[in-house]
Amino acid sequence: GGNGGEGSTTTGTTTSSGGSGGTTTIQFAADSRAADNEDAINEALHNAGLSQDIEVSILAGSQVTDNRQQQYTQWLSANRSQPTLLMMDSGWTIPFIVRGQLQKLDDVLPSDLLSHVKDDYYQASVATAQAPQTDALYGVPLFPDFPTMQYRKDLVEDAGYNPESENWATESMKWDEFSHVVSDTMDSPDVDMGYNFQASVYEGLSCCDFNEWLTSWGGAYFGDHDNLFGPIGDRPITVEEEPVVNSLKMVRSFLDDDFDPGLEGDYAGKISPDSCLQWVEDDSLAPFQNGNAVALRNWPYSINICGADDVFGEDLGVMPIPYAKEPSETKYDGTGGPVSALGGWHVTMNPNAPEANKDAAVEIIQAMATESFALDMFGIIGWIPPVPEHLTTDRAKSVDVIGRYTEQLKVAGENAVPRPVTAVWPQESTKVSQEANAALSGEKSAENAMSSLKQSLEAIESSV
Amino acid sequence: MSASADTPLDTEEEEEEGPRRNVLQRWTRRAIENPGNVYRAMFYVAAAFFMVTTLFPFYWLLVLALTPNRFIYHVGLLPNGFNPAAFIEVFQVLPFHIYVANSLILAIGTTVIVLLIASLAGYVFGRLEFPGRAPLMLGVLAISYFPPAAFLLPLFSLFNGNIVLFGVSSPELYNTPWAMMLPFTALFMPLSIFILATFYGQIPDGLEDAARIEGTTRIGALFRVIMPLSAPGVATAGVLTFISVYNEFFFSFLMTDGLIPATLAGIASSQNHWAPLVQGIIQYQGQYQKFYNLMAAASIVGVLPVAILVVVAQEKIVSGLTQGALKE
Amino acid sequence: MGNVTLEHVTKEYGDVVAVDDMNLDIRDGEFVTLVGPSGCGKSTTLETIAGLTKPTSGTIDIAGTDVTMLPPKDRGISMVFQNIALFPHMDVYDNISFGLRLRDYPKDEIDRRVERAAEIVQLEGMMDRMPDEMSGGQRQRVAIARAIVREPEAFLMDEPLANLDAKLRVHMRTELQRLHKELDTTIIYVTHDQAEAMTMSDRIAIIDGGELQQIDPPLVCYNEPANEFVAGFIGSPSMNFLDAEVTADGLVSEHFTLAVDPEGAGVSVGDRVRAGIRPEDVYPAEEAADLDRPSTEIEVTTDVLEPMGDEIFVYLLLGGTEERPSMDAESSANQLLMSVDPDSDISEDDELTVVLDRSKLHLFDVETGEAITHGLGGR
Amino acid sequence: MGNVTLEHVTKEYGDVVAVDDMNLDIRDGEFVTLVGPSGCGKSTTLETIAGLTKPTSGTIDIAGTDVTMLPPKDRGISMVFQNIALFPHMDVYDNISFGLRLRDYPKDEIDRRVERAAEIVQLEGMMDRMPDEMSGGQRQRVAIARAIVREPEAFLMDEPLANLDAKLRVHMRTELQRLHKELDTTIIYVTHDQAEAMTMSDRIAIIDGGELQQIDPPLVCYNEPANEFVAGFIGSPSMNFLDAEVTADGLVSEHFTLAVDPEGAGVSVGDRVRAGIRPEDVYPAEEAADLDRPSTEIEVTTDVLEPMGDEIFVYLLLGGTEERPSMDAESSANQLLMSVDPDSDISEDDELTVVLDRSKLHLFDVETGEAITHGLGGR
Amino acid sequence: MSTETDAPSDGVRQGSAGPLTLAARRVENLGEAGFAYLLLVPAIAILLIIAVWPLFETLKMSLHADALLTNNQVGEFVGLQNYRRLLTGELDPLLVRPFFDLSQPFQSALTVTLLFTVVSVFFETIIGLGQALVLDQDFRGRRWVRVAVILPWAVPIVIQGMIFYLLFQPQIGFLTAPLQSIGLFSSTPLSNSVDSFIIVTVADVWKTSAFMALIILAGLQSIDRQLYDVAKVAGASKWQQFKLITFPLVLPSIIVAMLFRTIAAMRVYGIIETVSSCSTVPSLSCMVVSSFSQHRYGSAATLAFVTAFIIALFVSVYIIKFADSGDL
Ligand SMILES: Nc1ncnc2c1ncn2[C@@H]1O[C@H](COP(=O)(O)OP(=O)(O)OP(=O)(O)O)[C@@H](O)[C@H]1O
Ligand SMILES: Nc1ncnc2c1ncn2[C@@H]1O[C@H](COP(=O)(O)OP(=O)(O)OP(=O)(O)O)[C@@H](O)[C@H]1O
Ligand SMILES: [Mg+2]
Ligand SMILES: [Mg+2]
Repeated sequence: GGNGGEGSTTTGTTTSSGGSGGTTTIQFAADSRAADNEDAINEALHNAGLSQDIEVSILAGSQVTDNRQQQYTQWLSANRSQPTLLMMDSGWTIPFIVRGQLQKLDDVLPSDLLSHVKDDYYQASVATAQAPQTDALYGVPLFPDFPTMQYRKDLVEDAGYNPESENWATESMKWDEFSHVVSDTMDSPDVDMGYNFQASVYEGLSCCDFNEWLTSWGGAYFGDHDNLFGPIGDRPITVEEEPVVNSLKMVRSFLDDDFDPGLEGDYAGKISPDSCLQWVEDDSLAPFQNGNAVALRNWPYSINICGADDVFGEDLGVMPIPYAKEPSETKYDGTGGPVSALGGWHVTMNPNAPEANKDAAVEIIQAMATESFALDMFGIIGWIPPVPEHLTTDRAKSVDVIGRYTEQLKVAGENAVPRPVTAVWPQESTKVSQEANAALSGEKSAENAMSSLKQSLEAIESSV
Repeated sequence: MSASADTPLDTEEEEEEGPRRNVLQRWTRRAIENPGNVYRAMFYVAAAFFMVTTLFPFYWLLVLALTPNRFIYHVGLLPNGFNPAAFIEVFQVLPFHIYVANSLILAIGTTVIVLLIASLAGYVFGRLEFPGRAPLMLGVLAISYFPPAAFLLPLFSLFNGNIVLFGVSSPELYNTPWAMMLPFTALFMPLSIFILATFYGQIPDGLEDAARIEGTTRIGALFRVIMPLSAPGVATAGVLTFISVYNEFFFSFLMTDGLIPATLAGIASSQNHWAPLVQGIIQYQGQYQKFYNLMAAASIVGVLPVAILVVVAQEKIVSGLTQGALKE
Repeated sequence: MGNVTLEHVTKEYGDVVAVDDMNLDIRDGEFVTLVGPSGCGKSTTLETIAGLTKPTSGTIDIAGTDVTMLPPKDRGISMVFQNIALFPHMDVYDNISFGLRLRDYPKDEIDRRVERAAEIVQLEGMMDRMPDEMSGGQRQRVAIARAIVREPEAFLMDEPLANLDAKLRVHMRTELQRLHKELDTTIIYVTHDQAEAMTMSDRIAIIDGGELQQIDPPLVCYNEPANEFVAGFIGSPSMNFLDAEVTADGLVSEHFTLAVDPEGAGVSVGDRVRAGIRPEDVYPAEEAADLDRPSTEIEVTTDVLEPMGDEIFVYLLLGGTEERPSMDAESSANQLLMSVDPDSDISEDDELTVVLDRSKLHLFDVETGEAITHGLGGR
Repeated sequence: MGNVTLEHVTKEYGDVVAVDDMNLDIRDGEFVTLVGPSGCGKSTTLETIAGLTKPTSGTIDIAGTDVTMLPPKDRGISMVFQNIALFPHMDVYDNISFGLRLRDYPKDEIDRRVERAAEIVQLEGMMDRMPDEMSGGQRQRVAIARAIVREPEAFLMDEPLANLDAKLRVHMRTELQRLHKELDTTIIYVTHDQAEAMTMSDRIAIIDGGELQQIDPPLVCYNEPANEFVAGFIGSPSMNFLDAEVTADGLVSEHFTLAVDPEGAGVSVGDRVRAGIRPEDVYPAEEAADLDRPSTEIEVTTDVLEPMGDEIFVYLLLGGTEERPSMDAESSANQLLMSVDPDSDISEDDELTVVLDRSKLHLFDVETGEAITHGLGGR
Repeated sequence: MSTETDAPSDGVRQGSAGPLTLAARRVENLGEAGFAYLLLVPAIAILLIIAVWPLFETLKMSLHADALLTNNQVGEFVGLQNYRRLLTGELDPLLVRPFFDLSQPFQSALTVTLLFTVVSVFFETIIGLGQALVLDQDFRGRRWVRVAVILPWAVPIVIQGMIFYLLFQPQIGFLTAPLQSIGLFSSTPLSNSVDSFIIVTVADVWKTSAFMALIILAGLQSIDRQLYDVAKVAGASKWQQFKLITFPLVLPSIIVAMLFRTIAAMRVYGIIETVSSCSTVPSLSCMVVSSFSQHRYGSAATLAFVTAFIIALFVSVYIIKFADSGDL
C-alpha cells in the first residue's frame, strides 16, 4: 500500500514555535518516563551538541514492553512515516531487523560513529541491534540493563560473613557458597525469605532468570553463543543437556527442602519461597524491600529503590549473579561465569520517515551516542550508560544511590548474555518459561521438562 | 363448576390453633402467616450479600491506593500506612484528567452513534417481519464471535490510508477519534441491537399505532414513543456501550500514538491526541515496577464518571417508566 | 372532502378472516357507526382505513385519493383506539397535544385547542396527571381529547365511550355531534351501545363475521332490518323470533296463528319462515285497545320479570311453565320477551294473554335469513 | 361466608381523595353493583377490597376476617380488571387456567373448568390464541373467564362487559347471574350500564366523589333516590330537574304551578326546592288519559327529537323556542326531556301540552340535594 | 373545535411537497421489507466496512502461510492447510498450549474455554438475576445499591486483574494463606492452572454479573406491574409470580444477556493475561492473541476463525431458544 502522507500532523515538519524560525521536531517513540523528562532530554541532547533547531518530541509509549512491540509492529507494517525514532527493547529488535522494518544505520550514520558503537559499546547490547550473522547495525543501544544480586549487607555481616573484605562486589561467588550465605543469614530471626527471584511463566523467566542459571552452569539454549540469533532451524538445541538440567535441579532445591538435586557440591536447601514461581520483578521486590528477604535478583531499578536512604541505604549490597561453572569448564562459548541477562533499549529509525527527518534523526542519534548525554541520562532517569567506560567515570559514580554500585554494574554488563532473539523467540520463550516453571515447581522432573522443551523448540525451529 | 373442588386447597384458614408449639414452629407459623417478613428478611440478606461481594474488591482497591507502594507487602484488610496523597500524585505523575476526558469523549460519542444506529436496527429486528430477518440478525451476531484481533490488521491499514479503492486511498484516520469510534461502534453495536430489539419488540403495537395516527412517521414513532418507553433497555444499552468504550484498551491503544494534549482545552483543538483512560492507567506501570497505589487511585478516579453515569442513567430509567405503565 | 370508500377490502390473519370483502362508501361529513358482535371485524376495518394494517386485498380511498398504500400520517385521520393507547410516558397535556406538536402548531394555538378539548371531555385541571394516575374513564376521555384536538378529514372512533358513565356518555354524545356538525368531518364510529348508534349516526353499518350486513339510517335498520341477523342485533333487548309456516290459514306456529295474506307478505303457502317481533311490540291484551293492528291473542305464562326502572322486561313462556326453557338457550322458540310500563302490575308466573303488533311483525327466510317483509297488513 | 365489609375506608393519592370514608356492608352471596361517574372511585374501592392497594385509613373485612393487612392471595377473591390485563405471554388457555394452575388442580379438572368457562364467554376454539391476536371484546371475555373458573369468596368485576355488544352482554348477564346463584358467591360489580345495574344487582351502591351516596335495591334507587345526585345519575336519559318554590299555591316554578300539600310533602311554604321528574313520567296531555295523577298542564315547544327505535326522546322547551338553551348547558332549567312511544306523531317545533305524573315527582332540597319526598299526593 | 386557525391543517396530503417530504413519503410508502432494509442500511454499512470487510481480509490471511522473516503480513497461499494443521494438532507446538488435549484439560485451550464459559456464565446468570431482582425492589438507598452492583462492570480489566492478582499474591493479598490452609489452593495459585482457573472465573463473575444484572433489570422494569396485580388476586405466591410472570417475561432479556456473555466468555483473554497468564490458563483468544503478537498472522487468522466457528456452534443453543421465543 501507499503511504498516505503525514504532512498534516504537527511534528516532523518545520514549525515556527516561539518565533525561532524553522525548528525541526522529530517524533521519538519512547516510554512515559522519557516523555516526562522530555525537556531534560532535549537539554541533554543540545548539551551534547545537537543543533538548537532540532527538537525531540517524545511519545509516551507503554512501559509494558509487549504493548510497545505490538504498537511498533502495527506502525511499521503499515508503513507509517511517523514516528521517526523508536526506542526498542533489545529483546525484540532483531525480529524487526529480520523483517526489514528498520532503517539500516550503516547507510546513514557517519562511519566514526558506527565504529564507536560497534567497538566501544557493550558487545552483548550491540549484538541485539545488528542483523544476525552480519554486523550491519540497525539500532544504537540507548541504555543496557543488567540484573544483579542484591542483598542485605547488614544481615549477611550479622551472620558472620564479610562482603567488603571478600570483595563480593566484583568477584562473584558460586551458587553453593551463595546458598549457604543465604541460608545462614536466614537463620537470623527477622527474615523469613532468602533468595528471591522471578520464575512466573513469563518472558522474564526464559530471557533472564533461567537463562542466567543455565548459562552460569555452562548450558545454553542453542549451543555456542554464536547461534543465539540464528540461523533458525539450523543450530543445535541443547536444552536437554546436563548443565541446563542441573541448573534447574539446583534452583528447585532452593525452593523445595525435600528435593535432592543430586548435584556435586554442597547446596543449602530451601532458601527461596515457593512464591517465586508466580513472581515477576515487582512481586519479588516487595518482600525484599520490606526487609523480609536476604537476597534478590533484580534489575538496577531496584537498587535505586532499596539503596535509598530511607530503605537500606548503605546496607544494600550488590554483587554479580553467582555461577556454578567457570567459563573454562564449559562446553559452549560464552557460557559459564557470573552471567547477567541482558536487557535494555536501543534507538532505531523508521525507514519510512521523510529524508529530512532522517537527517535530523541522525544528528539526534549522534548526540545520544555522546558520553555527556549518557551520563546526563544516568543521572536523570537512571539509564545505564551503554559504554562500559562511562560507568567508571567520576560523574557516574557521583550519581545518587546507584552511583555507589557502578563497579558491580560494569561487571554485570561485561558478563551480559542476550536472550536468543529471533523471529521465533516469542514462541520459544513461551515454551521455555512453561517448561522451566514446571520443572521448578516439581510438576515435571527437570529431565522430562527439558526433553519436552527440546521437542517443542525443534518443532518451532523447523516451522520457519 | 362444582363447588367442591376449591375446598381442598383453601386449608389455611381451617388449621386449628394447637397449644403445643415450639419456638421454631411458632416462627415458621408466623412466617407463613406473614410471608412479607420472610421476604423482607431474605431480601435484606441478599442485598447485603451483593453489596459486600461487589464492594469488597473496591474496598481492597482503596486499601491499595492508600498504602504507599513500598509497603504493599502483606497489606491486610487495612491499608498499610495511610497515604491519601496517592490521589494527588495520580495527577502529578500524569495529566490523568485528560486521559479521562479523552475516554469520556470517545465513550459518549460512540454511545450516541451506537444508540442511534442500533435503535433503527433494533426497531427493524424487534418489530418488523421481513424476509431475511433471521439470517441478518445472525450475521450481526456473528460479528461478536470474533476476537478483536481478527479485525485489527485490515482496519489498521484502512485507517492509515493504505487501502486504495478506485484510485482513492482510504482516509487517514489513525490517531483521530474516528479510528476508535468506528471500530467500537461496529464491535459494540451487535449487543445494543439485540438489547434494543428485545425491548422495542415488547412495546405494544397500539402505542406505535397511536403515534402514527397522530402524524408521526414510523421513525418518528420510534424516537418519540418506542424509545422513551423502552427507557430501561435504552439506558442499559447505553450504559453498557459507554462503559465498554470507556475501558476499551485494544483498539484505543493501537489506533493512537499515545499522545495527549497538554491541557483539557487542547482536546477540542487537537486532532490526534487521543490516548484513553486505560492507557493512562498503565502508564503507572514501569517496565518492571508497578505503582499499584497509583493504579488503584487512578482507577478509583476513573470509575467515578461511570458511577455518576450509572446514577444518572438509572434515574432516567426510574423517571422513564418506573411503574411499568407499558400497558396499552 | 372526507369521503371514505372501501372496495372489496379483505383482511386475513392467517386462517382468520377478520374483514371479508367489505364495501363501504361513506360520504363526506357523514357519521357512520359500525356495529356488530364482538370479534366481527370492526376494529380491523378501522385499522385498515387508518392505514395501521394493510388489507390483504382491496382498496381504500379517502377524500378521492387511493390511500391503500399511504402511511397513516398522510391519510388525514385521527383515531380513538379501543384500547385507549395513551402514551404512558407523557402527561395528559402532552398526550393531547401530541399530534399538534408534531405539526408544529404555535404554542398558544396548541394551548387553546388542548384547553378546549379538555373542557369538552371534562378533564380541566388534570393536565399534568400521568396516564397511570387516572381512572379508566378519565383515560378514555384523554384519548378522545387527543383525537379531537386535530381537524382531520375523518375521525375514526373505536368504542370511545365504553368506559364512561351514562351521564357523561350522553354529554359526550352531544359534544361529538356538535363537533361533527361544526367541523363537518366524516366520522366512523364503533360502538356497542345501541343508544349511541341510534342517536348519533347518519347511517349504521352492521357487520357480522367480517361481512357487511346492512348499512342504513338507524331507524331503517331498526324498522326494516335487512336480515334476521340485523333484526336480532339491533334493538335491546333483542327481537323475538318464532318459527312459523305459511299455510292457507296464514302464519301458523306452534303457539299462535296469524292470518296473513301470503301475496302481500311476499311468501307463498308452504314456506317455512321466521317471524320476528320486538319486545315493545308485544302487548298485554288489555292494553292493546289503542293498537291499530293487534294480532290474534296468545296465551302465555310470565316467567322472569326484569324491572329496568323505566320499563319492565317480562319473559313470557309460550308453552306454559313446564316448558320453561333452559337458561342458556339463547332465544328459545318458546320464549317471548315483552316490555311493559313500570307501573304494570304483572308479576311472575301470571297467566296472561298478549297480542303482537302485526304491523311490526317481520318475516325472514329460514334458510338465508333475508328479510321477506316488514309489517303485516290485513288482520 | 363471603360478606365484605368496608369501614371508614379512605384512599388518598397525594391530594386526590379517591375513596372518602366509605362504609359498605355487603352480605354473603349478595350481588352489589357500584355505579358512579367516571373517576368517582369505583375501581379504587375494588382495589382496596382486593388488597391491591392499601387504604389510607379504615378497615376491610372479608368473611369475618379483618383482611386490611392481608395480601390479595389470601383474601379469597377473584377479579376482572377494568383494563383487562391479560398475561401477554400466555395463550387463552393458560390465561384462563392461571389461577387453577397456581392451586395445583388436577389437569382434567382444570380442563373441565376452562372449557366450561370458555363456553360461558363463548370463546370455545380460541384456546390457543395469544392475547394480541384477539379483538377487544374477545380479550375482555378471556378476562371474565379467567375470573370465573375459580370459586372464591367474592368476585370483583370492574366493568367486565364494557367492550361487549348488546347481545353478548345480555347473554353474559344471564350467565353471571346464574353463576352467582349457583356458587352463591358475593359479587361486587362495577358498571356504567344502567341496564346491567338494574337487572343484576341485589343492591346498587351509588358513589360520587369517593363518597357513598346511597346503597339500595335497584328499584328503590330508581324510585326513591336518596338525593338529587342519585336521582340524576340513575336512569337514562336522566331525570329532569326544575327549580321551584313552595308557596301557598303549591309548587311554583317559572313555567308551571303544581298544587301541593306542603305538609304531606315535607316542605314548608317559602322553601326553594328542586323538582325532579323522569322523562318517561312526562306525557303529552292527550295520552295522559289513563294517568292516575297528572299534574297541571304545561305548554311546551318540542325541540330536538331523538328516535331510539323502541322509544323517542323529545326535548321540550318550557319557555318557547327563543329560549332554546345552549347545547352544552347540561340540564337546563328550561328544558324537559320526555320519552314517547316510537309511534307517536310528535315532530320538531311542535307546540305541545304535556303533563307530569305527580306521583312520580321527586322533591329535593336545593342546598343539600337531599331528597325531601318521592311522589306527590293530592291533585 | 374552532376552524379559524391557519396553522398547518391535517388532511390527506398530496402533490405539493418539498423534496424532503417527498423522500420521507417514499420511505413511509416502502413495504414492510423495503422499510426494514432501509433502516438497516446504516448498521449494515458500518458493519460491512468496519467488521465484515476486515474479517474477509483476515479470512484470506488464514489461507496463507505465516511469514516471520519478511515485512509481509503473510506468506504464500496454502489453502486450508492452516486449518488442517490446527485441527490435527500439528500446530500445537507453536501455540502457547495445545489447542485440544483431553489429557490435560486445564491446559488445553478448547477445554479451558468451554469450561470457563459454562461455569462463569452459569454463576453470572444466577447472581445477575439475583442482583436484578434485588434492584428491582423499591427500598431506601436503592440508587446506591444499584451503583454498587454495577460498579464492577466499570472497572477496567487491567485493574480488575490487578485486584485479583494482588489478592492472591501470597506476599501481598491475604486470601491465599487461608485458602491454602483449608487445602483449596496450592501455595502458588497464580501459576497453578486449576487455581488460576478458579481465580480467573471468580474475577470474571465478580465483574460481569453486573452486565447480566443490568440487562435483566431493564427487562424487569419493563414488565407491566398490573400483571402482578392480576396474579396476586389470582392467588399467586411470590414464587409463583416469579415463575409464571416475571421469569417468562424477562426471559428474552436473560437470553440476550446470556447469549452475549457466553460469546464474551468464549473470547476471554484480558483477565487471564492480567491475573495469571495465557500459559497457565490458556483460552482460545489467548491463542489468537499470542499467535498474532508473534507475527504468525496466518495462524492467528486461522485460530480466530476457528474460535468464531466454535462460538457459533456453542451459542446455537441460544439461537434455537431465541427462535422459540419468536424473536428470530
Ligand atoms: N395513581 C393515582 N394517582 C393519583 N390519582 C389517582 C391514581 N389512581 C386513581 N386516581 C384518581 O382517583 C380517582 C378514582 O379513580 P378510580 O379509578 O377509582 O375511578 P373509577 O370510579 O374507577 O372511574 P372510571 O369509571 O373512570 O373507571 C380518580 O379521580 C383518579 O384520577
Ligand atoms: N393479530 C391477529 N391475529 C389473528 N387474529 C386476529 C388478530 N387480530 C384480530 N384477529 C381476529 O380478527 C377478528 C376481528 O377482530 P376485530 O378486532 O376487528 O374485532 P372487533 O369487531 O373490533 O371486535 P370487538 O368488538 O370485540 O372489539 C377477531 O375474530 C379476532 O380474533
Ligand atoms: Mg374491536
Ligand atoms: Mg375504574
